[in-house]
Formats: sequence, C-alpha cells, structure tokens
Amino acid sequence: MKKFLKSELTALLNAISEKERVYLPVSNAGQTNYDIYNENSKVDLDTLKTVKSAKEVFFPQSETLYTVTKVDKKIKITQEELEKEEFVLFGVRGCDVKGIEVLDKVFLSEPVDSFYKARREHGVIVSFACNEPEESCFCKAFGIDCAEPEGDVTIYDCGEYYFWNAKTEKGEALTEKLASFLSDADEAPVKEKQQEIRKITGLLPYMNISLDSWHGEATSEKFDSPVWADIYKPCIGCGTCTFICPTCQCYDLKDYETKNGIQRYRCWDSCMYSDFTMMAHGNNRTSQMQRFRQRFMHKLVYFPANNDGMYSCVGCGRCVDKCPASTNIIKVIKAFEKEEGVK
Amino acid sequence: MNGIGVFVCHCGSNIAATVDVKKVVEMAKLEPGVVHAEEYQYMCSEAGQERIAKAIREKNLSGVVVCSCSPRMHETTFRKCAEKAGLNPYMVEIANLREQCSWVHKDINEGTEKAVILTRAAIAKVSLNTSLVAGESGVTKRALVIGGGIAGIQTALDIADAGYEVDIVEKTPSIGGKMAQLDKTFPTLDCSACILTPKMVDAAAHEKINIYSYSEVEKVSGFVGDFTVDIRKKARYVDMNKCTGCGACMEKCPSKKALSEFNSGLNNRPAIYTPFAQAIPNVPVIDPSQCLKLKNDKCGLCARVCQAGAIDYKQEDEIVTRKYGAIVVATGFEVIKLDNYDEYAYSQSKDVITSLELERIMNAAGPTKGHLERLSDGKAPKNIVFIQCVGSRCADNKGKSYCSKICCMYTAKHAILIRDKYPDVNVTVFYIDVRTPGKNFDEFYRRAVEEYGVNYVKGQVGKVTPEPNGKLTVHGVDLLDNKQLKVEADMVVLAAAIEPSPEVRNIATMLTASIDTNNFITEAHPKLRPVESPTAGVFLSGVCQGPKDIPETVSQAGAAAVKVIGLLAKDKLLTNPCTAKADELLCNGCSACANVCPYGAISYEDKLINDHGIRKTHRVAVVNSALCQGCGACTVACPSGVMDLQGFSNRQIIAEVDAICR
Amino acid sequence: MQRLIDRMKELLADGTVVRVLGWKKGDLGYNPEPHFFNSAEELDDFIYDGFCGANLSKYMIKGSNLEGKTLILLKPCDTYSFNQLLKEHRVLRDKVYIIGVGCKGKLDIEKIKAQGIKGITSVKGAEISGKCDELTVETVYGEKKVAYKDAMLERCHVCKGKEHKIYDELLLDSTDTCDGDRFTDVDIIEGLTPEEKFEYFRKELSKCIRCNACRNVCPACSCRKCVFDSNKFDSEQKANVDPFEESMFHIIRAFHVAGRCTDCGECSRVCPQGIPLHLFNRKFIKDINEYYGEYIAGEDAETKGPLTDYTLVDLEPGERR
Amino acid sequence: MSINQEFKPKIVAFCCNWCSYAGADLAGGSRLSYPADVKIIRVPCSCRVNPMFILRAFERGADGVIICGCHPGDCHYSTGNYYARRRMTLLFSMLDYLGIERERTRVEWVSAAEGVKFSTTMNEFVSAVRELGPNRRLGDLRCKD
Repeated sequence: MKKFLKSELTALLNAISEKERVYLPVSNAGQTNYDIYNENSKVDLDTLKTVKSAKEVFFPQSETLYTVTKVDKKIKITQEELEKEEFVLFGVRGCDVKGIEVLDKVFLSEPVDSFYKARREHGVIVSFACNEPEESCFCKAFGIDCAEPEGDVTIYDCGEYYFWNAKTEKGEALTEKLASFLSDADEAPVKEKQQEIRKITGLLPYMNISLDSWHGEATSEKFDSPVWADIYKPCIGCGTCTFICPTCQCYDLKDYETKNGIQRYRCWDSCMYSDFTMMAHGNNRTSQMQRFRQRFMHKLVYFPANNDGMYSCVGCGRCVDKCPASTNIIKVIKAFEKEEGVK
Repeated sequence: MNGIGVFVCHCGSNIAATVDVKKVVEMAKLEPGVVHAEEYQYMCSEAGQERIAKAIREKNLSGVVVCSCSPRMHETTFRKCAEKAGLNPYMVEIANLREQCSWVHKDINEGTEKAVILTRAAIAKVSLNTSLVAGESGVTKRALVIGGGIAGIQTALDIADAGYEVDIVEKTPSIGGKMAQLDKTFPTLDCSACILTPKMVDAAAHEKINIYSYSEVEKVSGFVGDFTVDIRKKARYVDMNKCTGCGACMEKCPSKKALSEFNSGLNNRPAIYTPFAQAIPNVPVIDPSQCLKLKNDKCGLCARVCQAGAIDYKQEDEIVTRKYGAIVVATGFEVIKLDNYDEYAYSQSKDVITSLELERIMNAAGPTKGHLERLSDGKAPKNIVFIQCVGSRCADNKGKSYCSKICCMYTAKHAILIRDKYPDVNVTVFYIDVRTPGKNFDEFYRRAVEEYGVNYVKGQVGKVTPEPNGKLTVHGVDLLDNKQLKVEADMVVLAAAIEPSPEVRNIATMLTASIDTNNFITEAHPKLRPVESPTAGVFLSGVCQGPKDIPETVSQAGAAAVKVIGLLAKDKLLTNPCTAKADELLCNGCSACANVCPYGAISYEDKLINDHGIRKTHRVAVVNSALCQGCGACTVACPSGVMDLQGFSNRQIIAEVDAICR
Repeated sequence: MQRLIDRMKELLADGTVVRVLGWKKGDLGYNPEPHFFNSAEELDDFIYDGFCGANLSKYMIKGSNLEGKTLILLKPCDTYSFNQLLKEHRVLRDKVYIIGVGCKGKLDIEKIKAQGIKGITSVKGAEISGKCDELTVETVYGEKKVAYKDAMLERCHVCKGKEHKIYDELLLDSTDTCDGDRFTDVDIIEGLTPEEKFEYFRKELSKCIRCNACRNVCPACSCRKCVFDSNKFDSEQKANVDPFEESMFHIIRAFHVAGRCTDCGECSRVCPQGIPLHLFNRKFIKDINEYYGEYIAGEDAETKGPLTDYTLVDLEPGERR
Repeated sequence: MSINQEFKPKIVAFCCNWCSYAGADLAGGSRLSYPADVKIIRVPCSCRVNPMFILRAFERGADGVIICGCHPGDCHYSTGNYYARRRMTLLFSMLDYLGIERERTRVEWVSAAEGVKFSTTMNEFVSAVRELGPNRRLGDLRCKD
C-alpha cells in the first residue's frame, strides 16, 4: 500500500501525461465525462458517476475501421491503425471496472476484436473506491464491492491522502514510474474507510435487490411473461440507457463518404431503436415492447446463459438516474418480483 | 451492363475557347458509372444528336449527361433525342458549360476546372435519376379571354372562327376598349370606330362567342386544359334579356353629374348609361354611386319610362363558374396618372390635356362634337404644344423606364389632323427622339414635318406655366440650337405614358403568371414564346405583355389565338412528370405539405399501408399530379423528407451538393 | 389528489373512458413514470406530485390507436402540445377525455442532486395539495432541506401560464411559478461575439451522445421515421462522429419544430448531458415573434403556423428588425 | 486587413429555374464575369431549397451558400419565394446565433432580366466570403482536403 497527498494529484497527473495519455473524469459544461487529461482539464473525481461510463475509452462511441479510396477506377483499402501507445484510465469506479470485464467477454473471445484488444493491452486501469455511493447504485447485487474495486491499481480516498494499491503487473509498473510521488503506507485507514462505505451500502434501497429468478435458464419463462406488455409502455425508444451503460456493446457499421474515399466506421447502436438490426425484409423486433424486452432479457438472461452466469449489468444505476421516462432495470426486476410473488 | 454517357459540346468555340473540352471528357471518364464520354463540335446539331443516340443504343446507356448550353435552351432537344434512341427522356441531365462557365470565365484553367465540377455534379445527379412518364389530362374545349378591347376581340374571333367556344370577360359595360375611344388611327388616318365596330358586332353575333360584359374574373383554379373560373357578373340593374336598347332611360335620368369614363372625364353622363352609342351589348347599366333610387330610394324614373320593364333595382352580383381549357389575358392598358408631373400644370389648367383627351375632343361624338376648342373657355386654340415622353423613358423612379411606343406616331397623327383641319393653328412638338420603326411610319412623320409644317423641337420641356391671360407658357430647350425656349401656347397636349391595367397584378396572381417590375406579364420566352406566359395554358394578347400599337396588337392577338387553337385541338395533354410524391409508408399525415401547396394539389387519405408485412391504416398525403406544378414547397415543409420532388429529388440535389463540394 | 383519483375511478366506472394515462408512483420518491392504467385497482399506484414533469400528450399518438377512450391528464403546458398534435392529425380528439390538472411547478431531481445531495431515500413536500415551499429530502447521509423554487425545472420559472388550452374538465389548483423571462438567455447569447457564441454552443453540443432522448420525447417530433434515421437525404446518422453532426442534428431538429414547438421544455428535461436544448427552440420562437408577430404554438388547434404562412412584406433574410 | 488571394472559396448557389437561373444565363449571355468559385444548382423554386441542402453543403466544405429566387411577387409558383423567405430568414438567424458568420449565407432575389445583378451579387458574395476565409465552424473534418 502506498499513498500520496491529495494536493499532489495534479503533479502526479502531469507526470503521467508527460509520457502517456491519461483518461479521467473531467467536467465540461456542467457534466462529467471521461476525457483526455491536459493542464486545463477540470478534473472531477468527486462526481460518483460520469454520464457516459468508462467503456468508451476502450470501445469508443464511433471509430473508423478502414478507408476505401479510389485511384482512377481502382479501389484501395486502408485499414485503420491499432492502438500502440500506452495510456492510463484513471478514476474508474468498481462498477465500470466490472463493465470492462463484461466487454472483455464479448470482444476478447473469438473472433477477437482487434481494435478493442489493442486498447485493452495498452491501457492501465486505475480504479477508485466509492466514498459516497448513491441511491441508484446496486453494484452489490452483482457481487461488486464498491469499497474494493478491481483494476490494475486501486485508489482509496481517505482524508488528505489518496491511498494507492497496485494489484497487477501493469499496476506495479505504473507504481514504479510514479515512485517519486508515492510513499509507503499503512492500510489501516483504508480498512476503516471501507467499513464506513460498506455500512452505507447496506442502507441504500437497491443494493440488496434479488436476482435469484434471473439466470441463463430462465429464457422462456421470462420471455413469455405478460409483465413486459405492461412495463414497456413508458419507454420512448431513445438510446439513453444504452449509451450510458457500461456494458452495452452493440454497434452498427456505417459508411461515410469523404472527399477522399469512404470511411467505414462503427458506432454504438441501441436495441431500443426501431431500426436496430434492420434488414431488407424489415425488422426482427417490430414493437417497442419486443425491443424493451430484448434489452433486459439480454442483460439478465441471454448474457449469463452464454457467459457462465455473468450478468451484463453491473448495477451502476446510470439508467436509473437518466431514463427520460423513469423506467429502468430495477423497475423491471421489481415488476417481475411482484408478478412472481403473486403466483 | 449499362451506365452513364457524357457528351461534351464545343458549341463551336463558345465553350471550347475557355474550356478544355478534352480534359472534361477525360475527367468525366473517371467518374463512377460513366461508361462513355466524348466531345463534339455541336451536340445540338443533327450529327451531334445522332452521336448521342448511337451511344445510347450501342452502349445501352442508362443515363446521359450533355455538357452544353443552358438547359433552358436545349434540355428538351436532348431529351427528345434520348427518347428517340429508346432512353427515358428524364434520364438526361445538362451541365451548363456555356452560360454558366465558358461565357463567364476568361481563364481556360479556371473554366476547365469549373466545367469538370459542373459535369461531375450532373453525373452525380443523373445517376440518381429515375424514369419518369408524363401523365395525361383532358382538355375543356373552351377558351376564356380576359379583356374585351381590340386584342381580346380579335383573339376571340380567331378562336371562334376555328370552331371553339370563347367567353370574353370585360370589366366595363361594353367591349371595345381603348380603341373605341380613338378618333383616327395612324398612319392611314382611317376612322377608328369605323374599323372597330364591325369587329365588335361580329364578336357579339358569333355563335361561338359569349360576352360577359360588366364582369370580372374572381377566382381561377385548375391547370392547363382544365381551368375552373369564377366570373363575377356585376349587377347591371337592367335585365339584359328585356332591354331593347331604346335609350329612353338615359334621356330621362335626372342624375347627370357623373363624369363620362368614355370621354376621359371631359363631360358628364347619366347614372344609367351605356358608355358610347355603339356599345356592345347595347344595354345600359346603372351606376349605383350615382343613382338616386339606389342611393336613397327616391326617383325610379327609368323604371317608369322603360317600356320593356327591364329595370331591376334588386339585381345582385352573380357568380358564374365556367370551365376552360385555355385562358388569354388581354387586359390592356391605362394612361398613367400625372400626379408626378405637375410641372406641366395638368392639374392647374384645363387646357393642359393628355393625348387621349385630345382624341375625344377631336372626335365627332366627343364632348366638343369634334371641334378643336379649349376646355377652359371654348375658344379655338392658335398655338398648340405637344410634349412627348411624359412618364416614359424615365431614368429616375418618377415615371416608367420603358418607351410607350405609340406616342410618337399618334402625336404625328394629331399634328397632321390639326394642321389639315385648322391650317392657321401652329403646332410645336417637343421630343427626345422620334421613333418611327413601322410600315409607312417614317413617311407619315415626314409628312407631318414637310407637308404640314409641324414644328418639331428636339428637347425637353421643364415647365408649363399658366398665365393670368389664360395662355400657357412652355419653358423648353432646343437641344439642336442649344438654347432655352419659351413658347406661348393656348393648349398643351401631354403624351402620357401607358401602363398595364391596374387589375393585371391581381389577375396574374390568380393565374400564377409572373409579372415584371412594370407590371407587364412576363412571356414564357421574350423572343421565342412571346404570346405565352410561363404558366401552361395562359396566353398573352396585347399591351398586357408590353406596349404596342393596333396592328401589332392585332397580330399578337391572332398569334395567341393560334396557340389556344393548337391547345384546344388536342384531346389529351401530357402533364409535367416532375411532380411531388409522398412516401406513403412513412408519411405522418400531418398536413404541413398541404398547408404550403399553392395549387391545392395535396389531399389526405386513410390508406392501408403494408410496412414489411405489418398492415396498418394511416392518414397519408396524396398528390394530384395533374394539379402539382412541381415547385417543391411541400418537400421542405415535410420534416421527415417523405414528400419528395421527382426530377429534383432530395437525394439528387444532395448528390449535386456533394459533387460540387468534393 | 384523492379528488382526482375519485373522479378518474368515476369516469372508468361509468364507461366514459376505458383507461387512464397518468403517472405511476416510483420507488425513490422522485421517479414516477408515465403509465396507462387499465382498471380502478391499478390506480392505487397513481401519483400526481411535483415530480410528474413528463408531458403525456405524445403518448396519445399510441393512445389514439387503442380501443376505446383514454382519459389523459394534462398540465397547463401539456395542453399546448396536445393542441399542436391535434392540428397535425397525430392524435384523435374523440379518443380522449382530458382532465386538465393544476400545476404548482415541476421539480428537477438533477437540481436537487446538484446541491450535493446524494443517497436520497425519500422526498417530502412535493405533493400537489401542499404549499410547495420547501422540500425535505431524506438521504442515507442525513436529512436535507431544499427550497421548492430552487428545485424547479427551468421551464417552470418561465411558465407560459397556468391556463389549460384544451380540456373536458379541470381539477386541482395551480400556483403561478413564473419569475423570469424565457428569452433572457437567448438575448444574452445574441449579444455575444460570433467567436463566443460558437465557443458556447461547441462546448454544450460536444456533450451530445445522440441518444435521441430529446427527439423521442418531443411532442413535435412525431415523424414516423426521422430524417436522421432514414436515407431520404442520404442523412442517416447514428452517432456524432464529427462535431459537425452534433450541430447538424440539433439545428435541423430545431428547424423542423420551428413554429410548432410549444416550448414544453421536455428536450432539456430529458437530456442526460444537461444540454440546454430549449435555447435552440426559443431562438426560433423569439425570431418568429419578432419578425412575424407573437405566435404561441398550440394555443389552439387551428391557426396556421408561421412557417406555413407568409405576408407580402416579410422581413428579408439577413435583415434585422 | 490582408485578403488571402490564394484562398479559393467553395460557393454553392441555389438558383430557381424561372428567374435566377435565367438571370445567371443572361449574365453569361452578356459575358458578365463573376468568380468561378460559384457553382450553380438548379432548383425549380427557391422554396425547394431545404435547410438540409445548405447544411450539407457546409458539411462538405462549402465556404458560402447563396440562394437566389424570383423577386417577391414574381414567383412562377406565385408563393414559393415567400415561404423560402421565412425559412431562410429563420435558418440564417439560427446560424448566426450559433456563431456562423452571417456573410456566409445570403438570399438574393434575381429576376430573369437581371444578369447584371446576378453577376454583381456573386462578385460581392464571393469577396465577402474570401474576406472571412475558409469556413472552419460548420464543416465535417472528414471532408477536409
């Protein structure tokens, strides 16, 4: 365990960013999102949840894959370069770290997504233990301890110090590089802080929500439930929940014609959109109810069915905070609880 | 496999001099979809067209781009050429390399670069063109002529003689127009009434002609071949069917204070009146602003003297709705108001008159029974000064910028007539130029100068001052002698400019015909289509299109009639296929498009829509392609881009934008 | 509120309506959701309080296709949206029974959270029957007090008035909440230099994640398929790949609703990134008012909108009056 | 202020078929010159010009967009330019509000008889855009040269 003075944070960030890019929560026009650090950045480590999750550092909202150019009447394809520089992702909360683990299941299993893989290999994750979890948080339901997040390095906010705990080789390497800022520390204050956090966690309304009835074998039972037809109705079919979610991984492939050729890029897509997976014959899911059901079935049933029981929800609660119609995964789970309880 | 062919025209050296046509061809060949590109001296020539046709046939082209002059010039030519070769005519696009490139830019590099881009844009557009097929619509075999002057009468007679029905709508109580007010005509000096009245009678008697006198066009809807027109027949208060035209009512009418319109307000007429003796129809009207009975329910004398019982004080305006295949505008002209020209003392002296007023004074049926006399004191004038171009050819905004065209000749006519009848009267004419380009016109003017001794002074008049002794002093300049002149006159005649009738603006709006800054109706082409308006089915006759004299008016009237006959002779018309069309699948039925449609072409239907197998009934917009003229207002009003314009589609224009900005 | 519930049950019982479109209680004290209630029993979960900001009128597009009549609750500002939808034939008047409900200003949970309040377990003081002066917020970190006004949505501070423009009956009282001018911010921006204007909007729009929440919640954005989802202009966009697309989407969206936008403020309410989207719409509204005369979209369901109308003497583009 | 002589702006001109396109033809017919930077797109009426087209042009790297139509009152379709006038007034005002220079957009009424006006308008417009320099605020970086 190491520590550094909070007042040294800027100096520490400057030191890293001299050699490597640092992504961290930055406040811009009143909202906090991950961005590349520079000396003018308004770093904001106090806001618990960035609007968009940390996933965009590894899986950006849009990225060019290759470019097709025309030389006279011949076609030339140029592949976009893969990430080859080291970078640091700083200040990630436990839920978002877990979110990246979910994405790894998708993008690092065969066929491997080379763009994602390259970024994962070059990125060091410095996670941040939560000090003041909020009412929409339910990470505990997914086995996440927000007081002890995963990551290459974990930082704990204790009084005037940040405590620093390297957990992996990558983390050790970063610790090495920052040796001049870090001093050895006793882990007692951290333990104490964690106790405090866990106590609060126990008080939060969603933390203990039960997922017992949601598992990979629940497909037909859940799919056929009449509950969906009732609870989907407020949904306006926007992509807010999808785009702020740390685990949503669907993307669309699109072409953009520049003056110098066509760029093929991918961008996040949302299963809530009416043209999601649109094909020539139309759409598989023709109603908003079906689309709504898809999103939650995928998170809580299909994904665990294909990934050894791992849910593709991490309980960050962003969708709870941001849904324009105040409908969300918690309300879905509760609606089923009620329905199944009645039975 | 088919593809696009590009044909670059040299237009002799018109294009080739400032555009490297070979380069344009080379660059065009690199564009996607282009399978053929060539250049030629004159693409519009028979040989040029044959090249295009050959390429279409041999290479099975799906689209053609002709890089030539403006599409306004030869788009139709090349479309026809493509059609003959078996390609849909709407698969042809024109890159305007002449008017908008080679003629504008002097530098060959610049010109070539732009030509390549314009060609590229046309290629991008044509690759999104779709085959369009013109629709068909029927033709109502009847024509409407708006205006019953010599232009309208002649047009109506010519159409009727060809066997088609014609209605004339005339706003005044009688047909005849301005020509009826004239005394003699130049250059032959024959009596205007003598040549006009037989035509008026012919029109009235013609079984195919129906005259709506004292009537106005109220509303026009529809389109070429199928116009629907509301005509307001103003209340005459005299039953047309009963009146015998005896004239007793007019004699007895006690209200005689109204100024006679026909006599240019120089004398009075009764409240019940026909404008002039030879009026057609010879049925009087009651002027409700003058009639004592209609104003305050006193009098009623005319009804008592009318033996036919034709007077009907309760008559009301009547709206008649009629269908027409073609409409001819023959609304004629008015003399301008002289408010801006008070330096000539028109408002101050009764002896300063307009030429039209002089016509009435000279006319035997006029206010002075044809005696040349001063209106102020009835004395015979000894010195008369004519001032030309009053309100015509003005460089400032005071008057009209154009030449009224008829004034030089009627002034020569007036001068000759006066000198002939009153040899002791001195006549002086102040002019800017004397314009006599017409058959026997210059000879006529020379007779005025040489034979009749009319004193022509080149120069303008600055001022006319009424003197206490009743005379007028004319302050002018003699430009040839370069000196100031002061001429004493007993009478001054102003050659006031003519302007289109004020109601033409309203009529043009109803007909969606455009008018120029001077309120003359714009012709479809100033040289090649001078009697057609840009609105299909609307034709122009007489001064509404521009100043003209009688022979010109009559020839144009005949020309307009021929165009109408040509139209009415058809049983079916092809409609412009470049119309708006809604994508029913995605239409919201929100009515935004219908709200901006100037033709009322969009309606809504609840339609069963099949969206990839899901059937739902939606309210959707439906465009009547016969009514739609293809302006595109609806396409922008539609937020979802569901309403599109064929031939100028959203994606076609976007493709052009992209190509230009590439 | 009981009066309202009783009346709704009455209307369900006598068959006037077969369902109620209203708000259903949330589980955090501040997150009610729009809901179609199909029975009197279901109405036990009904709520109408300060957090019921959602404008329900757009749900009636779907509601108009349902069997039978729907009872809809409309706040004063929602009635403008409803009128506009009626004008555009997107909802059917005979499929709806409107109860105009009173409004004392709607709350924005983000404004409460922005005061550093977190871990909220309940909020008291938001009841429509209450005085609406102060909110008591229970949190796991202790109890906090917030002045009602300080927690109100921006739109309520510049409220168009508490008069319902369309209804079958009215229930519950309103309180005037307007204490500002809705064009103040537009005026301020108009006064900036082009550089400053550009800088300001660049910063705000750079946050946009193109989630389409603003569009999908907007009662004026009722297209079956948006131009940005279709190929009608070769214009399909799913993400803001380039800053241009951020601007493009919002300019065109604002233009498409110009003259139709009732300034209901839903776009700004739902934006997850807190972009003040109403500033686009209000610019158009302000210009329309200044150039073509005062016009309030949705005041009635008949008047021609300013962009489907003209006069012969309109201002020329680029001119300022 | 020094004007960059090298800068060749891209100017898109939408001209209505009946008046302004004919006015441009007349300018050509009268050999009145204007910069080759101006490229004309023919539309049936100024009311056909969709804001989407204008923004698309800027997206693709246009430095200025001008719309020409018949004079108010002279529209071939009688009312088209009245609608265009309102639309463009509002759109341009919005662009101004977003910090896009006012001089990059313009509407001008040019009749078929106004070849001179067409050419002077284009000369003026192009020089105004040249003065501003390249459009950096409203363009897609992917489309830059």
